[in-house]
Amino acid sequence: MAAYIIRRLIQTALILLGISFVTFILLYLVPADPARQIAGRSATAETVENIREQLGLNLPFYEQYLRYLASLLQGDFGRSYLQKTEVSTLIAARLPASLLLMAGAIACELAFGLAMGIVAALRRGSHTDNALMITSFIGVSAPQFVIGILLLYVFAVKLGWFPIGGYGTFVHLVLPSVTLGFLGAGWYSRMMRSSLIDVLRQDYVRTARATGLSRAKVLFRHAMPNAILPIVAMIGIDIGLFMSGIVVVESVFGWPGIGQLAWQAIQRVDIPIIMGVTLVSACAIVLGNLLADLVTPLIDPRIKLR
Amino acid sequence: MSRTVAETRASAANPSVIARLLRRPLALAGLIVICVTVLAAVFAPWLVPFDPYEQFFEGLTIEGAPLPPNAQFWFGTDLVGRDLFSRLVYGARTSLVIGVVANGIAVIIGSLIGITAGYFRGWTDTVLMRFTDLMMAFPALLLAIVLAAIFTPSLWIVAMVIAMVNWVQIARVVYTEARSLSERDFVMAERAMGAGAGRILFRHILPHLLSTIIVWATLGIATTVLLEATLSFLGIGVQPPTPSWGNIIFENQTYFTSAPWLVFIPGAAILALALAFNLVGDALRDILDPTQQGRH
Amino acid sequence: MNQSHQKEPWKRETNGGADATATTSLAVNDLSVQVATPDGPKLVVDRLSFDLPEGRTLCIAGESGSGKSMTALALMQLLPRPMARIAGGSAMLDGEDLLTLPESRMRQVRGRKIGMIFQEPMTSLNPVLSIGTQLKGAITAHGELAGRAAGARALELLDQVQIPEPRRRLEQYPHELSGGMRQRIVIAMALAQHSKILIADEPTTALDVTVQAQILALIRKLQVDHGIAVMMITHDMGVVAEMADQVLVMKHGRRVEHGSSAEVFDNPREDYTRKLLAAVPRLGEMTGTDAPKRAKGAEAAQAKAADEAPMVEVRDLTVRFDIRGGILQRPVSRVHAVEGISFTVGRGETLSLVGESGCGKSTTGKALLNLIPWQGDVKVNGRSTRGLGAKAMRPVLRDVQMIFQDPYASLDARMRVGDIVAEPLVIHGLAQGSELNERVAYLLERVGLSPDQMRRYPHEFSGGQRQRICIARALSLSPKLIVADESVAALDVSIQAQVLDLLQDIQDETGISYLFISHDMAVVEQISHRVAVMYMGRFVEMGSRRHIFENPQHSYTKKLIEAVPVADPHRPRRDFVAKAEDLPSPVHPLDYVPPQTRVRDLGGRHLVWEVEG
Amino acid sequence: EEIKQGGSMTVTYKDDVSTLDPAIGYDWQNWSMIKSLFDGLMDYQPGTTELRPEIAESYEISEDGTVFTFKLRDGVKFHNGRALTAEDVKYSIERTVNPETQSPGAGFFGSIKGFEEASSGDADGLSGITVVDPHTIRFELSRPDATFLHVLALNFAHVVPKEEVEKYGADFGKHPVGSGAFKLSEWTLGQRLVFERFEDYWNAGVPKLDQIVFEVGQEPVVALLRLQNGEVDVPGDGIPPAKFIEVKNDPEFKDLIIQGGQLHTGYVTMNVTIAPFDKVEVRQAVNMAINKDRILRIINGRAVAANQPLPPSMPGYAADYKGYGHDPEAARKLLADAGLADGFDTELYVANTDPQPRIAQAIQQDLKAIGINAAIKSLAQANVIAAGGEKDQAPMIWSGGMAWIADFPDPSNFYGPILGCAGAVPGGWNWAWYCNADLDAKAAEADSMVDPDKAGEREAMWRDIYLKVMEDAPWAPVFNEERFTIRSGRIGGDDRLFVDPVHIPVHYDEVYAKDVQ
Ligand SMILES: Nc1ncnc2c1ncn2[C@@H]1O[C@H](COP(=O)(O)OP(=O)(O)OP(=O)(O)O)[C@@H](O)[C@H]1O
Ligand SMILES: Nc1ncnc2c1ncn2[C@@H]1O[C@H](COP(=O)(O)OP(=O)(O)OP(=O)(O)O)[C@@H](O)[C@H]1O
Ligand SMILES: [Mg+2]
Ligand SMILES: [Mg+2]
Repeated sequence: MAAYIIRRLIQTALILLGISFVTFILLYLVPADPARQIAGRSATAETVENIREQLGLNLPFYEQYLRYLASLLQGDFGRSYLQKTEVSTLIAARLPASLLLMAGAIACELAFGLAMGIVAALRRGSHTDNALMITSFIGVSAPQFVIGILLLYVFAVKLGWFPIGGYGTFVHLVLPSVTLGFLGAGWYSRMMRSSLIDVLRQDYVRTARATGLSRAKVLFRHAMPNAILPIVAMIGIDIGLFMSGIVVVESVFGWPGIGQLAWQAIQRVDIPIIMGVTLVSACAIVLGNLLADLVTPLIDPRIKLR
Repeated sequence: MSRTVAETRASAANPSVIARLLRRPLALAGLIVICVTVLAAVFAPWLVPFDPYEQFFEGLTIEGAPLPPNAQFWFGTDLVGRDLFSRLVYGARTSLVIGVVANGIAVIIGSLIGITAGYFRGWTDTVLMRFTDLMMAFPALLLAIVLAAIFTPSLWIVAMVIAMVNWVQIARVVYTEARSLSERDFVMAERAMGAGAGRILFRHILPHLLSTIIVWATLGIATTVLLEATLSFLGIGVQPPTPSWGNIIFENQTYFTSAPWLVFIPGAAILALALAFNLVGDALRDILDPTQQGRH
Repeated sequence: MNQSHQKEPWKRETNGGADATATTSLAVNDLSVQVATPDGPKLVVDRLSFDLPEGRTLCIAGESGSGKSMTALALMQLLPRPMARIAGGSAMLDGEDLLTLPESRMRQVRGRKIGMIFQEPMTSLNPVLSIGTQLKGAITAHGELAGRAAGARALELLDQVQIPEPRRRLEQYPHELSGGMRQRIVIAMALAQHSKILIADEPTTALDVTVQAQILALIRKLQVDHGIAVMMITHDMGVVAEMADQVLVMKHGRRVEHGSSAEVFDNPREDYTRKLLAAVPRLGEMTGTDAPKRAKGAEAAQAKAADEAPMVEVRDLTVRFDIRGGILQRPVSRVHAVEGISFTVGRGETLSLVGESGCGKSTTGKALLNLIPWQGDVKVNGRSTRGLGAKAMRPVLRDVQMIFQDPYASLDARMRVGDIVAEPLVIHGLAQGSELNERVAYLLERVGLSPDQMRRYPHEFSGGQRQRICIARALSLSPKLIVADESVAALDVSIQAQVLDLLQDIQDETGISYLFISHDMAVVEQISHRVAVMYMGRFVEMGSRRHIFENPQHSYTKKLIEAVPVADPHRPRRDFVAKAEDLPSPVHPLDYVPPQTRVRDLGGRHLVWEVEG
Repeated sequence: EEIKQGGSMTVTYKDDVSTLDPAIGYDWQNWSMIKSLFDGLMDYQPGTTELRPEIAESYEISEDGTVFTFKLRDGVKFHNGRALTAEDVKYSIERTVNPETQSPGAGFFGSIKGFEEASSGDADGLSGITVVDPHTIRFELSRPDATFLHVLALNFAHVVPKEEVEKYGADFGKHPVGSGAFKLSEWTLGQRLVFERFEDYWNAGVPKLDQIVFEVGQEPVVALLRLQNGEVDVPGDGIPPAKFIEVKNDPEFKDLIIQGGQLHTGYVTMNVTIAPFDKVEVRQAVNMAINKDRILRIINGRAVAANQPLPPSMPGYAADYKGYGHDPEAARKLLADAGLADGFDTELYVANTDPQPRIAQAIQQDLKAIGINAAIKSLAQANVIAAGGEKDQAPMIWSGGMAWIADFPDPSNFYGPILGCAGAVPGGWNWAWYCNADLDAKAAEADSMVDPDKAGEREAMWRDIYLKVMEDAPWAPVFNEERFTIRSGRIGGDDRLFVDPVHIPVHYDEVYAKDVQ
């Protein structure tokens, strides 16, 4: 177990290394010149050159990368070119908002997704099942920005039930988390349904029923722990989806999270921030996967982590 | 309604997948939407009432506001006075081209990587799958955005970018399946007959993966259409004035209170197309994928 | 618990069904079960009637698909919905009709009045719940016992089903137990609420013969101790003979014959029953002969085998699979699948490998074809195959072919049968076009299939037919040796007999050699010239069939022979085996040195291996 | 009448505030915030472009225009309580010029003696700045500079306390300490900033408000919706086009809208080194092809058509110049004259934020009418800027979103980097790559006319320069944006404060809350 975790962490480190390398190359290829952006439009060529030198932008690619890596190893993500602040500070300031949003989204996903999936599985073939599954299909097919704008339009602008964007209280959280969780709820309900249907026809469920257990007990004691397994495996993938989703959702709702930070940074080609957010997201995804892999054996004793 | 073991067995004998798709109301609805979209895209020049690029002077009010849907402009006009309906019809071309091309490339890359890694163990597997893991850990949209920012976006670049991002999932799925297939007895039997790797991979393993690949390809089109829309929504998609459903929304998004039709009509179009592909893909999964059979 | 029971040799007089004292506990009348198919509803159980007398055993026998399981499930109202439904009839238990009880009342019947055991011990237990949880769940299903009392009852039950170290088992999970142990747990769960009726659907089919013998004896013992009525479903006539007071033979959902076990075995009234019985291989049938059952000119072949160079020569074959782990994924332990075995297969000779599941039989076969990495020396037709790559192996593979354990899995489901059989010819570039077609047609005919079936797919064939397709494919290269891995294990007895005959006929005709892999002693007795008994990756005994069956030397060989159920109700029923034991694990640490064995030659190539020290 | 101090105001912005370091901040969002936190020697009369001394009490300019001497006010204090001295002024400007600061404004001080040495890092300070006594500072210039007073009004010349800069180091921009009317009391990254009145401000009665709350990360549309709800007082990004017509026609809000000019010109550059834009006829044809009225309509009439580089409110604007009228016929003829009767294909670069792509599409359609097929390249702003700085990359660029807004109200500010030879270098801002040595010489001449009496003559020279530029037509000026802003009913102040040419979007120090009056 410990060896497993260590190995996974080493793998994670390697993946992050790879990601930092790929991102660095990509950003190196971006035509925009950071030095010119910092220098601004009135700057002399000399000033620009000077800044370039200070940032090490005139060094060959591999040297720039090694420099970056070296400071990364010391926990230093660098300073934002344009915000003139430690990237770690910027990310730390915005991470809580994103985490809150994700927590809200996860709550929506689980509440709607699992409930819908269970009901649909138990009533399979019925109209309820069909209606729920069409809903979940819409969930996986609807572009988040359209859902976001629609919710904003209907519930905030027209009905006035929720604030129009912003951050702070619980009511602010509702619309963005629903938007972000919509997709996941669709996935989860469909997975839950098929997984539960699958489990319900397993021999051990029949065995449990043959001992005279009540339906509820069979469902929650015997079927659910098995049915939930594929969903646990989704955690990692889910975090990947969130990482993409927050860019859109935060920009629609003006949510002060790292998605917004990333989007602003990409538009202004603020390389240290882009690198930082990419690495943090990748880290989240990889750790999400690790978490899923660590949780799975707690539920399923057959799975041994080696 | 109820399907039995016997029926599922019979299904393989009855190869008409299309016929079986048509028997499912949801899949049928999806197919109809897809067909309508494809026809609209193909025959766009004959269908549209106006040139989708023409900025009509009378397409804006004196104050410069777009016109709501009316008899002349069925879906209203956009912010520079173009006919929204005509642009939507032409936009279908973009969405479909991206959906088919980008996803097609993604499917090919993903399948090749997945099948190769799944069959050959050892370092081939390690190298390919670690690379896949790496791409998996990339926040896809972020990667797409960065790529789109580097290359000047155009229809084909956007397609390539999406392909670069989207092959990962299919590679994973194909890998897992190819791996378990290559442990199956019939592959062992094939090796026992002295068959070479190429023959085993392409004559035996690939056909078994086809249904999975087809299913993921259809589902992937939905994802791709959405991703293109999102990229366009963020302003880094297909270049104006070429219409795409995503960039129509992008251009008009701030008008969602004053001209909601400009956002919600193309939004509905994206939803409908993605939904259609998802419905068909899901139905195909039921029909083609033996592990999923009998789930309804 | 009453320990004395275990010490006491457990004997019971065979008793016919005509026991006047027994009262009926369950009376089934005209039970019909319908399943939905694309061609409309189909009756899979057709007006079936029988009584289950108190404290007695009723065996329902019949071939695969005859509706046995459906009958059992219908009685518990556990039919797979919505595909199957009860179409009529009644099943009276304590004045209630089980078939019409509402779900809430039915729950009171399940577990309390009727306990049920299913076919697959591997899948009948919930993999994510501990044994204790599941057992206690069954005990408290109707809320009678709780807490400590339930725990105590769980221990008591485990003790009843003779599980060693019951306390530890409660903490364990199903996957940590062997199949036999799991089946005992399932039995314990079925008996948890003192039910008076036990329905057992093929409870031992998936188990090794030795374990099967233990489980069957256990069921008999519990039945006697608690006066339970058992309804036992099986397709194995040996098991029927061993267990039944009464026998019900089914075919296509209908009753064929019903009577006391002695009647059915001694005087079958129906042709079908007679055919069924005739197909059952009986251990000891061949006593006193050397050659396989249908071999012609056997002596000649034997003689030839002795003086010619052997077809296959295996020396010190060892196969180990690494189990990786740790930070660097280095090997941390190894599965010692095959541990230094040596044997030869002569020309025209059949060598059988027998042994329990997991002892390394299939692995040995695969090593012969270089399908897995191995150590040692293997010579096929004089050519050493050590270290040969895929290309270099090709010519060798023209001499050796293999029929895999699971016929369906070893056929590419997406290929037409004609192409499957042609595949080796195409790979080796031996035939093309019409020549290929003719050759395939010939091969199919040879194995008893019609050439017009060439265009069909494997799933359109029955199990026996699929096995024939595999044989045809293996024959297509005209090999000199075929490794036949459990070629008849999955088949119904009647089909099994046909396939065995086919294999024998081919040998008679072509002088081919077989390495025949099986766990079924009765089958092995019929087909082999020589037999090797495997245990934990090693040979324990090897010799001619006569040596092994008539003069077994090693205790393990004796145990194997002993465990085979014999289709003879008059044979005294075997003793109850006290506490069950698990096979030792073949997984060992890296530095494990396998114990030395000493071979004892009893003459006439009869060898016995014993662990030294 | 006397305006009572007190009350609070909420201002929203879309983007995060990047830095409040006066030496570094250079976007129009932090520009005015810095002005409220810091003070410089010079400033402008609120709501106008008239220079006035700020912490300087008075100043003298030598006869030849190369020596400027300032007397500082008494009682100017930093937010940390320390009194501001001439040393601080010197330190602050030297800090801006110091290459390690990476200030984008360093170049503005190029006329001070010793600039070369200081900006290359060879010298520690600027030899041209002398602290005469704690209240007197003298600047010696290496050449006469007519814009020098404007330069001293720039944020880059604002005064910072050395001890605080050293305390926070590179993070000073997040912990600004100045001598301005407001001080920073809270900054939650990505969410909000709060400015509080500085009690010890030297200018009694300023500021009027007790507190300003800046909420960032708010889409302009959302900001306006919230303003309509009464939650926001000033939408910092102005009225978004999407809501413009709606609020304009809303009786409740239409009186709260304020319109004002801006020192801004939106133009299309044509790269004179890329064929066929090397032909003046082609460039003139493009000028004639663009239908500015339609473009104005697309942006809801929030601009006036432009026909020359300078905006109307800039001194030197040629009011009677007619420019190239919209005349596609003539344009086509010019193209034919240039041998391009069949038109040609080219590319039009544009920043990818609304409404720029829309405007580019309108231009594209106009060009198409005379046979020019311009493919649009809609990219992130930074990438467009990068393309413009390459000699052979971008044939045409629509400047919207990155357009020139003057740093100070002087005609020279529209020439050097964007039309002069100095900007026509790789990485420069002269995207037309237009380099006319004669005009450069004339510009240098005009800029050395420091004498305030000759201001009229200098203006005329500049006017002439820009008209000459228009003859060569490296640009097609399209419009001068008008600022349309809105405030909530509870905020008061002269209308001009809300369209202040330098304090965008409002002059924070001068507006007041009506509810405390
Ligand atoms: N879920 C199902 N849906 C439809 N038909 C089924 C289903 N399960 C079984 N059948 C059919 O019902 C018939 C009886 O099946 P049943 O399982 O009772 O056979 P069995 O005698 O138990 O065979 P085996 O020995 O193989 O277990 C078979 O023809 C089978 O094809
Ligand atoms: N590829 C493999 N990797 C690891 N262990 C393996 C592998 N193949 C087989 N084994 C192990 O080797 C041992 C022998 O397996 P093998 O399949 O040869 O048994 P068998 O005698 O054929 O059993 P059965 O009768 O169940 O087919 C078993 O413990 C099995 O788990
Ligand atoms: Mg059965
Ligand atoms: Mg085996």
